[in-house]
Amino acid sequence: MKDKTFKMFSFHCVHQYILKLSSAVLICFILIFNNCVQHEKTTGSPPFVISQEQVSSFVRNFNPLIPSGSSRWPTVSGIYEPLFIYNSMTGIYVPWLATGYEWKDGNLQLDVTIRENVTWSDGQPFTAYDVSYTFNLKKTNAALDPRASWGYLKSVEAINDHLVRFKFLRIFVPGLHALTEQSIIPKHIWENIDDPVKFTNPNPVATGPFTEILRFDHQIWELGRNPHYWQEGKPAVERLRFYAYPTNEQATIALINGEVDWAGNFIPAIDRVFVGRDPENHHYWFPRVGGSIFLYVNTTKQFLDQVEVRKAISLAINRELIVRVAMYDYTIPAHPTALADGLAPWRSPTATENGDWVEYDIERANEMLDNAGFKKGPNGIRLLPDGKELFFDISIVSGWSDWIRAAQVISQNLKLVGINTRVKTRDFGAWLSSMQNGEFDMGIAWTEKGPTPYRLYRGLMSSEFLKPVGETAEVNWHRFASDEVDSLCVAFEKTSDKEEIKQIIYRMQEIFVDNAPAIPLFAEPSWGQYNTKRFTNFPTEKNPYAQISPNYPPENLLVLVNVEPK
Amino acid sequence: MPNPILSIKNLNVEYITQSDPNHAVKNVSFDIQKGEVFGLVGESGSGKSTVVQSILRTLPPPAIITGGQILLNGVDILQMSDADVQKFRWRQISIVMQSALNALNPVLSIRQQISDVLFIHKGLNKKEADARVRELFDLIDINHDRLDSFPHELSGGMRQRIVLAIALALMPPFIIMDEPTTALDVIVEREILFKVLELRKELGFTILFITHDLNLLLEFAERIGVMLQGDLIEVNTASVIGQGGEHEYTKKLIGSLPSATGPRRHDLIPLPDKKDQEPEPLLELRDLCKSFNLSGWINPKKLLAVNDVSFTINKSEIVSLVGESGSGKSTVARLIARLIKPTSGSIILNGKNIFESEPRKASLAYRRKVQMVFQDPFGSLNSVHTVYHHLERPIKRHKLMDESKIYQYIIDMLEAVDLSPGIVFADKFPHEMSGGERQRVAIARALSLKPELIIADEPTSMLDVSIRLDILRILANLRNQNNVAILFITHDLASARYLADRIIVLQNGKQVEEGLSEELTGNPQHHYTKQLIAAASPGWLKKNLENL
Amino acid sequence: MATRKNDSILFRWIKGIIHNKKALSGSLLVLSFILIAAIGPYITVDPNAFLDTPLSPPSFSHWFGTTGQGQDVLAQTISGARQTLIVGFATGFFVVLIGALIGGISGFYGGKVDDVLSMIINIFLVMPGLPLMVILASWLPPGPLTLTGVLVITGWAWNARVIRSQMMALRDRDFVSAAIVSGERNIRIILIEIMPRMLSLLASSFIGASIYAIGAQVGLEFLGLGDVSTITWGTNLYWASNDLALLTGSWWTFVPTGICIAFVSFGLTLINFGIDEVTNPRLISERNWRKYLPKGKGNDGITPVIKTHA
Amino acid sequence: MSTSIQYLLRRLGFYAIAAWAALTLNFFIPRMMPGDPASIIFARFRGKLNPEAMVALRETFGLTDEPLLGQYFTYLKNLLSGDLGISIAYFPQPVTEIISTALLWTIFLAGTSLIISFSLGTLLGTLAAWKRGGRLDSFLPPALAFFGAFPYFWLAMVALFTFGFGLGWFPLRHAYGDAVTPGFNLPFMIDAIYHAFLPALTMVMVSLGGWMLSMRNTMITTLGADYITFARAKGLPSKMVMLKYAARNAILPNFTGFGMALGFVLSGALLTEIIFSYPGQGYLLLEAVRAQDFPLMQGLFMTITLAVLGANWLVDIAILFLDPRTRR
Repeated sequence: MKDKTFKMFSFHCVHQYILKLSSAVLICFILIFNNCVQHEKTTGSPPFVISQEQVSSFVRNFNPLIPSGSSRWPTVSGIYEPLFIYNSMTGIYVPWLATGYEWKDGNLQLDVTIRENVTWSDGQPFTAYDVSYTFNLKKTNAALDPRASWGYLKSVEAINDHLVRFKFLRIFVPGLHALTEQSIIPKHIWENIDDPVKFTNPNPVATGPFTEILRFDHQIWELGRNPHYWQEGKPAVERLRFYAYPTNEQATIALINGEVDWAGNFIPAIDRVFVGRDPENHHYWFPRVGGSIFLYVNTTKQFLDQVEVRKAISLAINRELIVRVAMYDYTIPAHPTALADGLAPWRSPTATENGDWVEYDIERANEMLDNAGFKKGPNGIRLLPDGKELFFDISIVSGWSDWIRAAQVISQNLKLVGINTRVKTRDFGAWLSSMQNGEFDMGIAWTEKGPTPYRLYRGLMSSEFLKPVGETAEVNWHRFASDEVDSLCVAFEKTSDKEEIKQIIYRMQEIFVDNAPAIPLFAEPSWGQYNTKRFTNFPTEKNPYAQISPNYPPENLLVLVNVEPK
Repeated sequence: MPNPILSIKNLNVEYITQSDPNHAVKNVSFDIQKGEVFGLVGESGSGKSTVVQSILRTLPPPAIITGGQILLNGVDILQMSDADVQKFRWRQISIVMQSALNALNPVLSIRQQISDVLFIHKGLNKKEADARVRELFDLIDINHDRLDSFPHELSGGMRQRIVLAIALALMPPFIIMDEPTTALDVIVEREILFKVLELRKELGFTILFITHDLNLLLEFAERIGVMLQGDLIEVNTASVIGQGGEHEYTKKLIGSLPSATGPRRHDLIPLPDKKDQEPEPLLELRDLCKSFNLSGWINPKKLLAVNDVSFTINKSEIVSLVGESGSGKSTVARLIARLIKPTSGSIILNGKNIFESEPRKASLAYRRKVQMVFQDPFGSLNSVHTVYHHLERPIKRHKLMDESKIYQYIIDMLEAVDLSPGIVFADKFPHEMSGGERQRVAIARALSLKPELIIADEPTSMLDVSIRLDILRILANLRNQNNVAILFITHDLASARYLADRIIVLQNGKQVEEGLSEELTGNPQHHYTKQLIAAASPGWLKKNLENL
Repeated sequence: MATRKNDSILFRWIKGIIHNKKALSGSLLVLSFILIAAIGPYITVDPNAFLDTPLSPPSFSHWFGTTGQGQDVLAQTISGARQTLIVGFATGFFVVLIGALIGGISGFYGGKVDDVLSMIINIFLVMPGLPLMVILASWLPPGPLTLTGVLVITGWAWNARVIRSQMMALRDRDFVSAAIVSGERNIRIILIEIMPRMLSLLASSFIGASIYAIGAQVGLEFLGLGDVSTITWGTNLYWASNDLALLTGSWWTFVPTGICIAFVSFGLTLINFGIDEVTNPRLISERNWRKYLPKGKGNDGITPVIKTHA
Repeated sequence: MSTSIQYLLRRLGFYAIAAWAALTLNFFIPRMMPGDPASIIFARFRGKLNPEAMVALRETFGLTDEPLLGQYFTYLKNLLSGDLGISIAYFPQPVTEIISTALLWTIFLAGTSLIISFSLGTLLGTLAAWKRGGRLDSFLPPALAFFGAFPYFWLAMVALFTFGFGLGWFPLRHAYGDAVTPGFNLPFMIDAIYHAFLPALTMVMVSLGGWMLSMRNTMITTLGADYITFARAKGLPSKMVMLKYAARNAILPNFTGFGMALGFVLSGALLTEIIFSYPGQGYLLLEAVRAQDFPLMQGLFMTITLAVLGANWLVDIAILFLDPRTRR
């Protein structure tokens, strides 16, 4: 009967009971848990904890061919390996699964020699046939070939176990880069897969240093050494571990708590937050190997279509402040040629000379605009010929905080030279389509990257990608084209001669500096933090055998095989 | 007198309000002898319920008992410790509360609600309790298959009997009945009371009976106390009270009791000034039907509230529609007022079938001709507006006269319904007036449009006996002065008899009898009408008691 | 028209609010913030300007310290109030408006109209708010208008439901029938006769909706779904966590805004408490009643006896 | 009783319609907006894309160019067959796989904290109303209201950083530690509770006040009812009157509220999950939105909606048993 239970406790002081009880419960929880939650027993050498992907939970996918980047981070370079690795610090192609290459037949044919005594993690030998299979698989499944290698390839065939021959439709030397970076998959496994596009490859068979999936949870997974790795005594690390850190904040917490050994995160005030925690072991290195970040101005718009105006705008921008406010001083203002440190060797002296419009000089900017005939109106804003006040949107992807900050600074700067702007944040999809279709005024965005500045300038100035406003342009969103650049590109694609290439690049830079088709803001640093408590031999400024950031495969392979436990 | 079972000595009760406390019961003293039926009569707010609730000490906040004694067999209840109060409740005094629907917990089965008492007070186990519950059901003759039903599944009468059963559960020597039958129809009321008295004869408990209906009390109470605004102004034997008592208020009460039978008293309500002209039909109902969907859209159950009702109201005639709750009389009223649409049938006003001329919505013209006075005078006035607003709106809406005249007109209207000085009342808000005054305002509002027909839906049932008559008088005078026709809807045959020229009796939506009021009350034809009249005429209970 | 308005129900509860401690303090709290929002931006330094070294703790030059970009936190907190409150109250207003409209209509007319409308209401009620909000907010161009829109779309149903039931209750009252009989137009009945009776409900709905709006708004902006280039309380928190405020121990970029939000909503809640008490006379008289009793008495359901009369 | 079955079916019908409406909305909103998931994937390689690759990818993602209405019907068809499509962000994982575990965690976290705060709040509300003007009544409501005034995520963050990061009493992330292996073993369960404690606590903190207040108010109204006076007149002990007669009835309206509030509570839970990087649906949703992952979003939205509707239906059943009046 119900009312018997009532007798159990007197209700006069039940609320006190509740308060006491709850506090008691809380304390108990803390005590119990801190004791009875087992902390992991450490067996053998500690795992090498890497934080690169920021996801809420892991999905078991080790397909190195999938373009959407939804396979786990080390798949492309770590589990699988490419033929060569371009080392952006040294600027040379490190032979990896291949030992060398040779252009033949007037650069219409490329012969690649394949490394011997490399074996797959299941013990099968690795041969040139695996390479040719990989490339031909991309041909049959277009979805696996986003870089469109087969736009210029004619055929790929293995001549013998250790020689692969690439035949080209047209002369296209830069194509080499894409080919070298392709991760190679085992023929004997993949030929039994019916749909390689949807294949998640749960238990990869590969040539890389780490191939054994020791554990896979949604929150954590571990990758073990490849028993048959071709590099003697490498890797020194026994196993890699990955935790699911959904947010940058979470990743950073883990990092500064010393839970993570290697990471490529963006951390504000890193010296205080991270290094300060443990100056002994907490280190970071932000080499500027990436491209430059640009302010794109839509050259189809009145006013912005004038070279002088674009230069004036550039002069009005206080890059120092941007670097400080938006980038926490982790980088430096852009070089006139827009070539970051990674490509520094290519810089042309003359271009550097002429590119004085990347300095910060309000007066000059103002007088240039005056000369260009845009007089200031009553409330300090310059007027178009038809008397309308200048007003432009600076469109940024909502949530990309560093660029939003940069845009805010730019907007404040341009006010000073009588140009009214508004920072307009939009969702990525909307932003991208507006940029690609040339339906924007100004916008901050990235540039093409590559082993040479060729792709950068081609993307900025060649008519190859020039599309009328309203049509989707993959690059050259600002709609600028120069015939001379076009011809230079053709020349570049045909030659493999070092000196000739250099001259071409120099000329491109001069054209860029004269026309200011887009306004470089600052070099894009590559984020890299590491913790030397358990592991050593990370690349550093003193020992730059590779760039530190895990965010630029396949270069991270160089780090993976060289890091050693203490 | 010898050992009273209960004696109350100058009891005082106050209700705490924001302003100064309201002294609800002032120095009330009376004794109740063992085994007698003591009646306490008074209008709403006279403090009678407060007295009985203070006997059980169940007065909810903000009441405080500020003085006196309540001696039960010599023990002062007001001195008892909380624990003792818990014990004496129900074992020695139980209560049958006003509306049984509210007295029973809607989510507990009848069985539980009775057993709880037995568990707590008698410590019975489930089986014993069950046996007892069944006994009680037999006692109030309700079928055992009702044991596990819930209040909402039972009729009003049944519920009231269940409450009675709960009251009897411990066979207490003393039972309080606080308006136990007010919510019930006359005929059911009659059965219940009969049951009570029967049981009393059998079990011999003492009864303290509270009601506002003196008529009823006179039927079976041995002694009666009359309360007025917290004072017990008179305690006397039923017979003395019946003769008009000593206090003039008692006299007024007795005087203001029209009765459905016996010779008509001509002092009560003015008759129509006889100027015999041809009765000229104003409004005519032709086999009007209305049915409501009860529940479920899959296969809706239908309730036929009004079933083929047809009658005529002539110009400046008062017709009364008599029936118990659920007889469909109010539905008829709302149909004529065009508040709801009939399922079938037609309404003819001045020879025009309005459902042809204005099928969707009643026209302004119709609204102006037909006005309505509602049952609850508080509900029918909007508490956020002044009296003036209530009267002004219709006039403006119907553009009866130009602005300048309105104010004076409204004042006159108020005077016409004896709300003088009108200027004062015009600015009052509903909550600043008594029920009677509010009902007058409602009438004035209906009147202000100079309608041809006023539908008065139970205009007096919410009012105290003493002022009911005034309202009836006002209505009668209206007809004489403004020669407006009135459809007077009531459950009380007596007032119908006195006010109306003709009476129409409704039962379950059907018209059972119609006739000139005196003739119909004089010799009813339909047995249902007979019952009604019997229940409404003095001495009916006595008769039955004799043949017990 | 000669009336003593000061004695109408309406004015009596407004008076009540002023006399009610909770409501009064709540109103003061909220009003002070509204004041800040109104005049604040004119008395502080430019919240956008990058003034000082980032994340410097509270000092005389910057009472609340500086943000991760070296902006003045005090200035940002103050100027953040404006849009946040505007969006909050605007949402509150529209939510009540739509709620009153749809709920009122469906309650007043009943029948088929009600079937359809209440179906719609219920659908919006059971639909999980945040996912819908996030999805909507992420595609519409960020900004106050979007926020208001999104919040209204996801928040109106609750009030509509409450108002509907209230309307249904009032609609069957005799004073409405009386108005109909005297030939009033429906619209006028709803506006002049019924709505005044709902005033307390509408007021508390408005307040409730505003509380919800402020909270949800801040939440969305915190997720970066607002326009982070404008300054609001939500974006302040967004930037704070973006600069890892708590991680770097720079609580001052995070706490002031949070406290402000809490105080505003708390103030609003207090007002609602007040409205409750004022519109529920039983509670008032009971409180007075309790004053007469010895401490802790009066809850055992036994009428107290306090002899004051001999 | 057949009538009550009819009632349940009617509710079910309503929920079906509600679900349909929600899903339809969820289908059309994203497609109204500018931008296209394929273009975003391509944006990840900031380089030249060949048309064939584009076409091929679009197909694999099921981003066909067929008219919206056609897509809509295929979408509905697939939903009915339980196929939520392939996630784009997690390509080529089927959405169902990604969601399933996340959903369980969300339900666990939100469910427990909801039940705790509801029952605790109801109990407190009952006591407060019973001892009106008592210490509990005068002190707790404002205090809880104050806590309720803070944004969910704000409290969550403060809690995370003080108790987790600062004091190290509680874990910083995830639903269970690395040491334990998921399954029906004690260590795992303890660990799961340990991890859920802080998030749950913050959620309870914020929502408790609401429940307490609504219970208090309905309770007060109920206490005014005649049947309470009658029950007291019957001389029943206070506790019995309070629980069996008053609380028993007062809880009914709150139950309906409970069902309706689920949506809101879940929203709070999602935000809290994001802060504590709890592997529930909260962060998934955010990811899906950022990557414009239509299928994943639709999946999430559907599961969440269905969860809420299902819970509501359970509430209906509960009420059916608690309140005989609905059984008519």
